[in-house]
Amino acid sequence: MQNAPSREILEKIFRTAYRIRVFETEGIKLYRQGLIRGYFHPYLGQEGIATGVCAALNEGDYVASTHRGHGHCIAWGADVKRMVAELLQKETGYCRGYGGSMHIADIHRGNLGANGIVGAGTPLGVGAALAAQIRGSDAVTVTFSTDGASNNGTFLESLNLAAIWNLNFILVIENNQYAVSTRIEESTRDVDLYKRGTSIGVESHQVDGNDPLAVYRLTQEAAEKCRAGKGPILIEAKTFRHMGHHVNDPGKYMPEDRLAYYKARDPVDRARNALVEICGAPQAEIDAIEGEIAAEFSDAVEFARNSREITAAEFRQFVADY
Amino acid sequence: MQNAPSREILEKIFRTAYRIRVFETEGIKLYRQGLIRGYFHPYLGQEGIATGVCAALNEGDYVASTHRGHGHCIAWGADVKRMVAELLQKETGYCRGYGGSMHIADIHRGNLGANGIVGAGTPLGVGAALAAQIRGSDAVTVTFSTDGASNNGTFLESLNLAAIWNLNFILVIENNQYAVSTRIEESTRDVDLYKRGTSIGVESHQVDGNDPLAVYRLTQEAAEKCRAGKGPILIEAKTFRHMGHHVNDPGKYMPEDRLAYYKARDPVDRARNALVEICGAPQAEIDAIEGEIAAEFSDAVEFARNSREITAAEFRQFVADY
Amino acid sequence: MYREALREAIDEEMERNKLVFIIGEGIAERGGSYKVTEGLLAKYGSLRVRDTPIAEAGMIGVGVGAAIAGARPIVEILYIDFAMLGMDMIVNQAAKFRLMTGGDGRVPFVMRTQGGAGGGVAAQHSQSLEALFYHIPGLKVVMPSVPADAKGLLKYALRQDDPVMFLEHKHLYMSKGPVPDGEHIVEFGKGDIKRSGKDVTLIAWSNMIPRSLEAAEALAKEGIDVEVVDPRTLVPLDKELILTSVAKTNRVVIVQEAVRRGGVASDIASIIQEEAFYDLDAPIEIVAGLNIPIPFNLELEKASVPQKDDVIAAVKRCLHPEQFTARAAN
Amino acid sequence: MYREALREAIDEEMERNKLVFIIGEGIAERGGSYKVTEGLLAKYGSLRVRDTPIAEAGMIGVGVGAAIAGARPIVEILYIDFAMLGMDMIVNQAAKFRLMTGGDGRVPFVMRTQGGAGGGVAAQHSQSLEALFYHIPGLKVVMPSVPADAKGLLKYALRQDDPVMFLEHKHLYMSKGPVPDGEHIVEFGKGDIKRSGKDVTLIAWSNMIPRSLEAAEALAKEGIDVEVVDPRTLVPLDKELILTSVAKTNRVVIVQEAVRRGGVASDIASIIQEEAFYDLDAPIEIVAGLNIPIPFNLELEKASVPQKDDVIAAVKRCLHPEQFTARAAN
Ligand SMILES: Cc1ncc(C[n+]2csc(CCOP(=O)(O)OP(=O)(O)O)c2C)c(N)n1
Ligand SMILES: Cc1ncc(C[n+]2csc(CCOP(=O)(O)OP(=O)(O)O)c2C)c(N)n1
Ligand SMILES: [Mg+2]
Ligand SMILES: [Mg+2]
Repeated sequence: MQNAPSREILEKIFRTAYRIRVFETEGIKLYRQGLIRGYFHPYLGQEGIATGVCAALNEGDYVASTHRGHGHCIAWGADVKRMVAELLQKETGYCRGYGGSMHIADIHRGNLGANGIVGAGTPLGVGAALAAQIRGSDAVTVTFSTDGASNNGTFLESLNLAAIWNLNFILVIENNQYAVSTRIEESTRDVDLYKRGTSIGVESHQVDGNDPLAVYRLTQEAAEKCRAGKGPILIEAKTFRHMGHHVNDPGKYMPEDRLAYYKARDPVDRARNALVEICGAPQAEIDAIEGEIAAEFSDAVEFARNSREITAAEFRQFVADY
Repeated sequence: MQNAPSREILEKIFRTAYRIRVFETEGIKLYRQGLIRGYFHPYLGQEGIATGVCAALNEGDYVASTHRGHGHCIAWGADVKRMVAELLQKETGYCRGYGGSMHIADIHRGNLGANGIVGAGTPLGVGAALAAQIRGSDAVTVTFSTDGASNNGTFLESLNLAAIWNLNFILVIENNQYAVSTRIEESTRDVDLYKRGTSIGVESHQVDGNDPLAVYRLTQEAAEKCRAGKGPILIEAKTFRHMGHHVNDPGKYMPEDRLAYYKARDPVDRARNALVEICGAPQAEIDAIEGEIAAEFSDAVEFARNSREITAAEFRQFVADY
Repeated sequence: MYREALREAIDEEMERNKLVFIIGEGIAERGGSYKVTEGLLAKYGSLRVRDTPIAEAGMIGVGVGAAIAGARPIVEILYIDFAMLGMDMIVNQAAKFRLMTGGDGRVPFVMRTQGGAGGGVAAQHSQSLEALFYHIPGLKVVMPSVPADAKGLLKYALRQDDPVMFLEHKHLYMSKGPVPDGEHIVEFGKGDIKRSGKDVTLIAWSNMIPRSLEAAEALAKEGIDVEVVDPRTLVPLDKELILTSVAKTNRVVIVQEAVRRGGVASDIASIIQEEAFYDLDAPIEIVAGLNIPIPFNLELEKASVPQKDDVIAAVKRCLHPEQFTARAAN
Repeated sequence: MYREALREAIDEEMERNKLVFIIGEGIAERGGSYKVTEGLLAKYGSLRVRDTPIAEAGMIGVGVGAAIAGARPIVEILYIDFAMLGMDMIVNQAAKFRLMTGGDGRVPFVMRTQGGAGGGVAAQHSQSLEALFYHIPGLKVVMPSVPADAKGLLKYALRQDDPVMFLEHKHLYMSKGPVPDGEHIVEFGKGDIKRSGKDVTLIAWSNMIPRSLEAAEALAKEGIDVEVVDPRTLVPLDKELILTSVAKTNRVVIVQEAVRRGGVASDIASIIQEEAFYDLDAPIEIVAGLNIPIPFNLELEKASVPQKDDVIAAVKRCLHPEQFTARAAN
């Protein structure tokens, strides 16, 4: 394998991927228990992308995300406690319970947030890149986007703005080949979405989204190019969901053989294997990491459960300002 | 020259191009006299495109146009009388004076109209193509669009819909290389706009928009392909305005050498030359045609001047329905 | 059920007129997120029932174009919030085409969508935005509250020639009520008295109708007789029905789920005070959503939109304004 | 001049804060269609003054994103009509971000645009759409009527942290009036009495202010003393100023250029009748645009929006309602 990342990076990648896996798997249970309301779009199966991308970014960079945003949020280093608290609509949550799953943001740390509007993260991300340019900063902004969003006008308009202004912007299209139940083949004649970037003069790549290391390397290169003034860059990462669109979607329309194909290329397994194979991490160490992350999630649930909700008085004060 | 069009077609092309030339040249005079209000975006210099395209279409087909719509309207066979009357806000105008230059339409004959919103003609045209498909008709719809509109979300969204639904739709991008005073190079990294069609699986071509015969041939082929179920098709026609963006724009930002270059390739001259050179039309015949068209315009002005405006009572009735 | 009534209307009109077709996200094989279009693909095929990519501006625009060219499209937008992506096509194209063509061009376009808060879907999936369409001349705005109206109004929508914003409510799809079989048409501009009463005129629409009826029943037990008027279509608005009721009761409460500021309730109030000023014995009470985006937290969400008790309190205030306003007592 | 006042505000704020920047179509070298940004490119360079392609959704969205990330963008949209293309970014992103983040996220975003009818630019270039923004919680809506307010409000807009719809009027750019040099700030939510009077409270904004003042002068000659109240910002609205004036005059005329149905005038009327019902001696008169898109024909265009005589007539009606309403006479 060409220039493997450092052990530190590999461990970070595995930890992040696994943390997302646990968050989603356990989060779904909380949802099924009725503790979480509204929409919950699991990131299961796509962990490799957020994980690889964020590992390649620096502090001071920005990310913008989608309705399927837990993974990006975690990979960007969010506090799982505050995430769970948000899902449980508690005052300690990232949005104090005002936002929920589709709106978790951490603006103080450069996470512009999940978004309930498909495609909206792209202009917002380009805007953050523009703000960086105005400030004279070399910060890079990544927008995580989707195959569905690539058919939306915001894709063309905002990527084109990033291009003519040479912004430090990376558009990561997570092509999981479905928009709810609609297959990508029904939504476009050319499923290779990166070509749309090329057509407007944007350097564009395709990568196996289930390979966190490949994603990491490509993003690292892209970020370097951006900081050297050669942005924006588009990365199409092919992937597949492990389940339906949201928790309540059985996803029966997903062919079993394709699901099996992608599950055999599970990004969390790959991250774990990399740590084992490249760095020779012993099983005990893997177990320890996994145990630690599982405990972290339990603690987060405990924390969230013990947190309070916004009071009527606090709410009235909030409203008064509108 | 490969398979020259018939004499009939060549004459039609010249007549149309010349009719547009007269309409715009004389129309500008009326505008300067204060007879026409609002916006007037001349089509001067771009006549080859509307002319070539419309000559290749059939009755029952549809066209949708832009803010620079007089040329399309005339090429589609509009009654110049009713066009002038519209510009003079008279009741005999195509829109009874309610629309004006930017909104002339002739829905009964398949002209969906000019449009004041850059980019809006594309979804509307795709919609007409969809309606034809629903009806089981093989009618083709052409949307005349612009370089400016190609950076707008409607471009991607609606051309993509036309593509996945295999609609009989032709998108003609009149790339005159400016959006008001903004050069195309400032608006995109890749000035070859046809590539955007290719990137979403749409057969896409580039053509010299100042060559009405080339435009005619390409459109004819495109329309045939559409009727054979191979649509949509994108045609990028490169061209250049002969003056500023609208009548009151001196257009000083347009470099003189480029203007000279394009004026030396004047589409009306080319249409005239084709008639002379290919069909051997004598000068007297050319003069007769030109005289006839000039007279037609004078008659139209006369007609419009003698027409009345909508009355207050008619207006009240119109309003009552809203 | 409301959603079945809608399906019946679409089904019958597609049967009746081959130019009626429907597009939207996941409406074909999946039958739509609210199951309104279930079975239509099997019956009418993929030419007339088709899924779209996530391209609201495009699908609305294409629908408008198809309508201009003489077809009768129904475009389903999953959430009214997403209609914001297609506002240009609604406001600048669909609504204006008729006037801009001097009356020649017509746009028999129906956009079906749903709004309203509930269930913690948060700020971008909970809005009640009818006021935006209400303000744009050229659009019809339809907001059925019961299954029979849903059917009758949708059938009518599919037979007339102006663009229609057909606004459903996410909480009504499973609501029950009688639905006449077959040819049941409800014309636009004809309101309906959902409960007659003599003390107060309560005007509401969409999901605020069942809520207001509950409030009215509770009030009836206290001897307060509320007349619940459902305009059913906001544009055109059945002013006559409203003014007749006001002339009888002399007191008005308007209940809307949308935020208070700049809502349709304000406009109806302005009309009543303009045309029936001397009929009013008390200020018109408006019960409406708070002037904020809808929060995720369920308690806050509930606090953000009118509840039964808010309606009850408003009715009482307007029956006894002197208890609430010093000036009224003088 | 109004446009110079706007330029001064932008210039001073760009000078003051390096994070202020401006984007729009033809605003750099060309200085904008209304010459508001002339000279700014030369002074501040192409990093902070830049042209955009024709991509309203994109430029608004990018502006919102930049604001979220801490910059202070001004996005100029040529015509308010075109803002419809960016409604999602305005309604679902800019307006909601603060609430959705529980208060942490702020959006110091200013969208400058212009509306209004006149000159035959027809239905898609003549709208007055403030009501659409007015109805969306989280947006501030600013509509300066005179140069001094234009400057002071724009400077204030560029120093606060919520998204601002800064709505100019195409007919005001060349209008004259004194403009204080340098640090002149007009806070949001503070209305201004443009003419004081005792007989009738006339509320208007933007281009309806000069027109209403003309009407007021004409009425003064007939001995009718009109108080002209300019809220200057519609959100936040200076209710206190309005209610104080109403308490004095007991009669209200509201003049808006926007169409009557669902306009801001209706909302202000609903507030007045709710909070000052017992102060009113006559129905509130609303003078507004007709409920139609603006026609191209100049005569029809004129007939579609309020003219001086319409304002005069309304003031008289509200002074003598008994002459117009049978009921008022009883
Ligand atoms: C503008 C918009 N249209 C529709 C929706 C409803 N919706 C939510 S997720 C989704 C599918 C998204 O598919 P894709 O963009 O590929 O992302 P994925 O769910 O596959 O991650 C849809 C249609 C939305 N949220 N926003
Ligand atoms: C959506 C929208 N934005 C802006 C404008 C204002 N405008 C009118 S024409 C024009 C330039 C158009 O350039 P292009 O699209 O290339 O067409 P051309 O004028 O070159 O024919 C602009 C910016 C508009 N009419 N619509
Ligand atoms: Mg997807
Ligand atoms: Mg151009």
